[in-house]
Amino acid sequence: MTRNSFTPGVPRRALALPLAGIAAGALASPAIAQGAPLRLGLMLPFSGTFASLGENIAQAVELHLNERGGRMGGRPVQVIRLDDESNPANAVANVNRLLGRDRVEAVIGTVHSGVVMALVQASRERGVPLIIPNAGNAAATRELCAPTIFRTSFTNWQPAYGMGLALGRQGVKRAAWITWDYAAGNEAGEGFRDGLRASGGEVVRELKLPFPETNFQPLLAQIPGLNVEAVGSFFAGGGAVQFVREYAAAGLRDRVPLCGSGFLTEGTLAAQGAAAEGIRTALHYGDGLDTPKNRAFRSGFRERTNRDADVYAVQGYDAAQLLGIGLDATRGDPTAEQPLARAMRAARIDSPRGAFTLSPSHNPVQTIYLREARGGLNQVIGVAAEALADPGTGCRMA
Amino acid sequence: MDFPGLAAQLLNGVQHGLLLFLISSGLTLIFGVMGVINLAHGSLFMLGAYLAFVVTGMGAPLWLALPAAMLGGALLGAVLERGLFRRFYTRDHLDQVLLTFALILLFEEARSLLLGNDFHSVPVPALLDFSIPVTEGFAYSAYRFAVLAVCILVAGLMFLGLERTRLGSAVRAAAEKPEMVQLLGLDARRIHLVVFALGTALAMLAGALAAPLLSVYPNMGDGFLIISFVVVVVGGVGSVAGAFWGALLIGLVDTLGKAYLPEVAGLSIYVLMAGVLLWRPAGLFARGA
Amino acid sequence: MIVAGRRGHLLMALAAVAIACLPLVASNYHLQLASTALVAAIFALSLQLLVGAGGMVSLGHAAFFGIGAYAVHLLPPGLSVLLTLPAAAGLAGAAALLVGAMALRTRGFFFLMTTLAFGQMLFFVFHDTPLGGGKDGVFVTRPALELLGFVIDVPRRDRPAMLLWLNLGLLVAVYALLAALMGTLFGHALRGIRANEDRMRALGYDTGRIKLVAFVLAGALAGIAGHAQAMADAFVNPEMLAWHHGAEALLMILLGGLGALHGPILGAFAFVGLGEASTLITERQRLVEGLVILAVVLALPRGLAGLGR
Amino acid sequence: MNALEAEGLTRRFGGLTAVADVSLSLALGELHAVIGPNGAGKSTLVNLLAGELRPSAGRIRLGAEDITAWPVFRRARAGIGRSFQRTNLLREATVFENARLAAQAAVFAPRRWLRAAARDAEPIERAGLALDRVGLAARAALPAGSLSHGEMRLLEIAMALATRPAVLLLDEPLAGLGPEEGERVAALLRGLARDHAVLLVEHDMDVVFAVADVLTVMVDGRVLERGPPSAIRASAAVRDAYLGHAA
Repeated sequence: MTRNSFTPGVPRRALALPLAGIAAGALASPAIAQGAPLRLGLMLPFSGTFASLGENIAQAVELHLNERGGRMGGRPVQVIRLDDESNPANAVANVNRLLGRDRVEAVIGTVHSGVVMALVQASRERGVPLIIPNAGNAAATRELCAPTIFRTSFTNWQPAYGMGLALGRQGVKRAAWITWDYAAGNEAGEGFRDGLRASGGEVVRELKLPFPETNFQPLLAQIPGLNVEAVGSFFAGGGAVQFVREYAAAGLRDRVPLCGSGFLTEGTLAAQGAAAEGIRTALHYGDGLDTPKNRAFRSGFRERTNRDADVYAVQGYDAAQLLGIGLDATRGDPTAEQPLARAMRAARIDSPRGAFTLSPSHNPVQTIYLREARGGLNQVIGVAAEALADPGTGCRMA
Repeated sequence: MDFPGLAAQLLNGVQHGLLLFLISSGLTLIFGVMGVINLAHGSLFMLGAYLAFVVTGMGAPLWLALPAAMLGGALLGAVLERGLFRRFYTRDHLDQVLLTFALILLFEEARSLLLGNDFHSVPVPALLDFSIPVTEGFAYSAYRFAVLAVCILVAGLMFLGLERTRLGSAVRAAAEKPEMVQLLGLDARRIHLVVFALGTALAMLAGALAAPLLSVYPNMGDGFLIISFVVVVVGGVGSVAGAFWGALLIGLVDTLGKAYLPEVAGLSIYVLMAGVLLWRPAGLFARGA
Repeated sequence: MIVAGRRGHLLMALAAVAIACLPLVASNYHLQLASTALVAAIFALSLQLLVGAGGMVSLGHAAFFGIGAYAVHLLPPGLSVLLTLPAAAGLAGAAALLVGAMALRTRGFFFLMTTLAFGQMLFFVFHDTPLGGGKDGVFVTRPALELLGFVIDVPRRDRPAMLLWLNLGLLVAVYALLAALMGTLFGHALRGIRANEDRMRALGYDTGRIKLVAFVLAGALAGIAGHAQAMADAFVNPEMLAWHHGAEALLMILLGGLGALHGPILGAFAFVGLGEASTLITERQRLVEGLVILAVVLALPRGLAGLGR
Repeated sequence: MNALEAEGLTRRFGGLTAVADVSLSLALGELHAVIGPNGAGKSTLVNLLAGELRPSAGRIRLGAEDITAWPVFRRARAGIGRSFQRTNLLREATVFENARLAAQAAVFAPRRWLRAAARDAEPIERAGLALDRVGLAARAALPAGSLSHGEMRLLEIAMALATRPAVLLLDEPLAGLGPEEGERVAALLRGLARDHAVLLVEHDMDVVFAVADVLTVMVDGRVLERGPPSAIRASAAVRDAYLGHAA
């Protein structure tokens, strides 16, 4: 592993400059005196397209903090919010701000998979514990995995794998896959293909358009000629709204059923209206999960925010739970890398989605539910995949 | 390549191209007459789309949003011309670029303050909320046909207006040879005002028309701004006819590229532009080239 | 375009010494901030060669910055900076040669539109094709800091100081290069083209070739700035190529004053400083940026450098 | 040998023929004036010779070389200097800088691009000589934009001179000048013709007849008459077509 080195893998005479005395010790290890507040950074989008996701995650983190009396590992927790606007162009600068200027000791963040890369890098280089409460790009828990990086959400691969698996079990042999041509869409496509193949089907065609374009017509017009029994897809947010409506308007909905990763219908059902009715999706959360933990969480969240909890809130809540477990084990010391990682890796999170553990690459091993859009809800109608782990390909923990 | 599929793709390409024409015709006229490039032209498209979102959100039908976008656009264009652009015709290019860049930022910020940053869909008018089968197994929404019709109507009216009216021929003369305005003793200030208002109105109309097709979302104008530049470069600056044929060409190349050569689709229009620059740097349809 | 006289150069040398001494007093965070400004200054200077000296307002310049940064990703990891830096400049320069050969067939605003479109094309190449590693960007391994066979290895906490000095050195070198260039026959010809291209052609200058050489050089220098950015962040992403990034460099030029070679350096520091200060007041960065531009183009057309006159 | 020779030059703009089948030769030491009413095609002819326009038909030779297809800058480098009908200067630069840029053009080969301009003595000297010759040496340090109209016309000529041309194309150098300044330029023209081949397009008939060795009269793009001033003055056709309504 090459982190903490300015000159990775160059086997020459090394010349260490005696800079230590010159540079002001801005990042000297924090005083962990019992009682000094722990500075917890929440780097999330509080403005921009994903602002509502960021707000729900932050509220859920604070909800759990309140449940714990505002302390983790015996130290009071001071939450520092930083708005990353989901803007990857400013990601590095924002991370520097949070770690350099605000001197946070642990970070929960973020939603956008590009912005999270800067956090992943900072965590790898500086050893700051990072818990990812949404961004699902596989790399963070595959080739870029690190002892200090954890995720409480999903990899893009996971829900799509569940969807593919469920589709094959229904007897679908030929399916098409349609998505934006970017990492998330392609990782989901991989999952869909793997899942479908595992249950005896095949993806015969992948249709892609550049992110974030919404001119779906050139792709939709090809579907009738493909002779497929189902179409799987990965779209999110506004693109998902537009896509589902155009799919119906093109007269395809009744001929070739549409399904996909859960984000196709997550938080978008009201806008999609009748066009979404009956669409099946797979995700690690859904409406109508009747467990005591979920009921308690939802009522607590509602009380705090006057809104209904969603999958993002669940992910944020679990991120706080996971960090709490780790800090309790190190008595509030976020720099104790090894014990912290051991405790979090071994944790069993009692999540509103159902209990889950973490895989060796620090990603949830979780149930993927099969849901159907009915009357504005993503009703859970069964289990698509039980205790599904991301393959974690390429992860070598240092 | 199956033929019915191709028919649907051609329809898509023409519809996409006509929408591009509405945006780029204003851009090319403003550039031709005043010599100013308005980088905020894409943001005006975005404003038109959000206007449609607001109008339909209040329960009014979409067809009310179209004249509202035209009128609002003309008014906004007039205000911008009088208040800002007029002072910048003789300024350095750099100043003009940054002025219009600032407008992009401010329009986006105003949109964010007033309407938030969410992606919103805009309903298709109830009257047109059905689909017409165009090929076996593929239907085309009636609204898309309506957009086609409106674009053709507007393009026709524009050509008529430019060819048949006094003001139109003055604008045409000004776009092809700006010094003609003075030679012919025309009122340059009035022509500038009219052209700017018209260009803005067209961009906002395009936005309102496109809103049900694209949904509305932040920065939606950016992509359209750049593709309009490509249209103008390919078609030839200052020529409305050039913008028309250029837009159709780009619309078709873009759509067919996405359908049949998806790996390189993102680059196809730029390759086309590079070819035009090598072959006819003044644009394919420029006069006297 | 004015190149500062002896007193101006003395002032700038003093400023450079002051920046070099920053690690004695400033926190690592502020060192990183200063580094950001230095890299921005190199980028804006490279654009000044086109805008201020040659009169070519390009909106696609960020593409060359991005290519310089992505060079670090495209090259095999672990190479010496003495290899990667020239390679970054070379790649960016080669891209500029291709774009310039097309775009320089046009002039004025036509040129501006064409550079914007080609810049956006390069943006798409890195955003949407496997070459760039995706829209989310990729991590890169920092090139080895190797001089005269010695590998300079600094502990992580001293890295900001090291990078600050490195970027300062680059900026000084780029500035000196351009200042010297402005005094050559080539520099004179370039300035003549900005003032009156037709006349220059009638005098016997091959203006197309001169502009192309300037375009390639500016592209290569932007590539150096991009390389410096990649070196600092160990991370590259397609937004580095986005035209908004290029427009920000234009803003730095305008802020600093179009007329002087040192203007973009002032402008870059003002831009980064304003950006940092405004985060303390408001989350709405775009509002601040937009209003600053409006204020400058309406009230300060000569930039900050014009304030003193 | 003729320095510059044009054969059957024709230039059409759409349906309009601005220059029709014009042949013409300039010799070193000779001042060749082209006159004719407005719209006769004189400026188009200059632009064809300088390379700003491509001929629709015809050939142009400089010495022994066919330069018909050469771009403007290549002709300028080969020895064709010109002044413009509408003053065309680098207005923000000083008078001296204008002249020096012109002088540098002659030595501007790629291998000398990186030469420090301040150390290149030859162009500096030549710029000074050119300014001397037109009488602007005292104005050298002023911005070109601050000169009087007459001085700008002189600077135009100085710039053309500084490129060390064999052929000078002067497009209405007296336009807009008062009688006194006109006299100064006329004297200059006579001197220039001694060591250059000069083509002069000019409206001021008194000056033209005083300085020209050969006159070509153009009407509607065609050559109507050619000869020494005395012959032109005597030509009935010229009087009818041109001098008649000019007088």
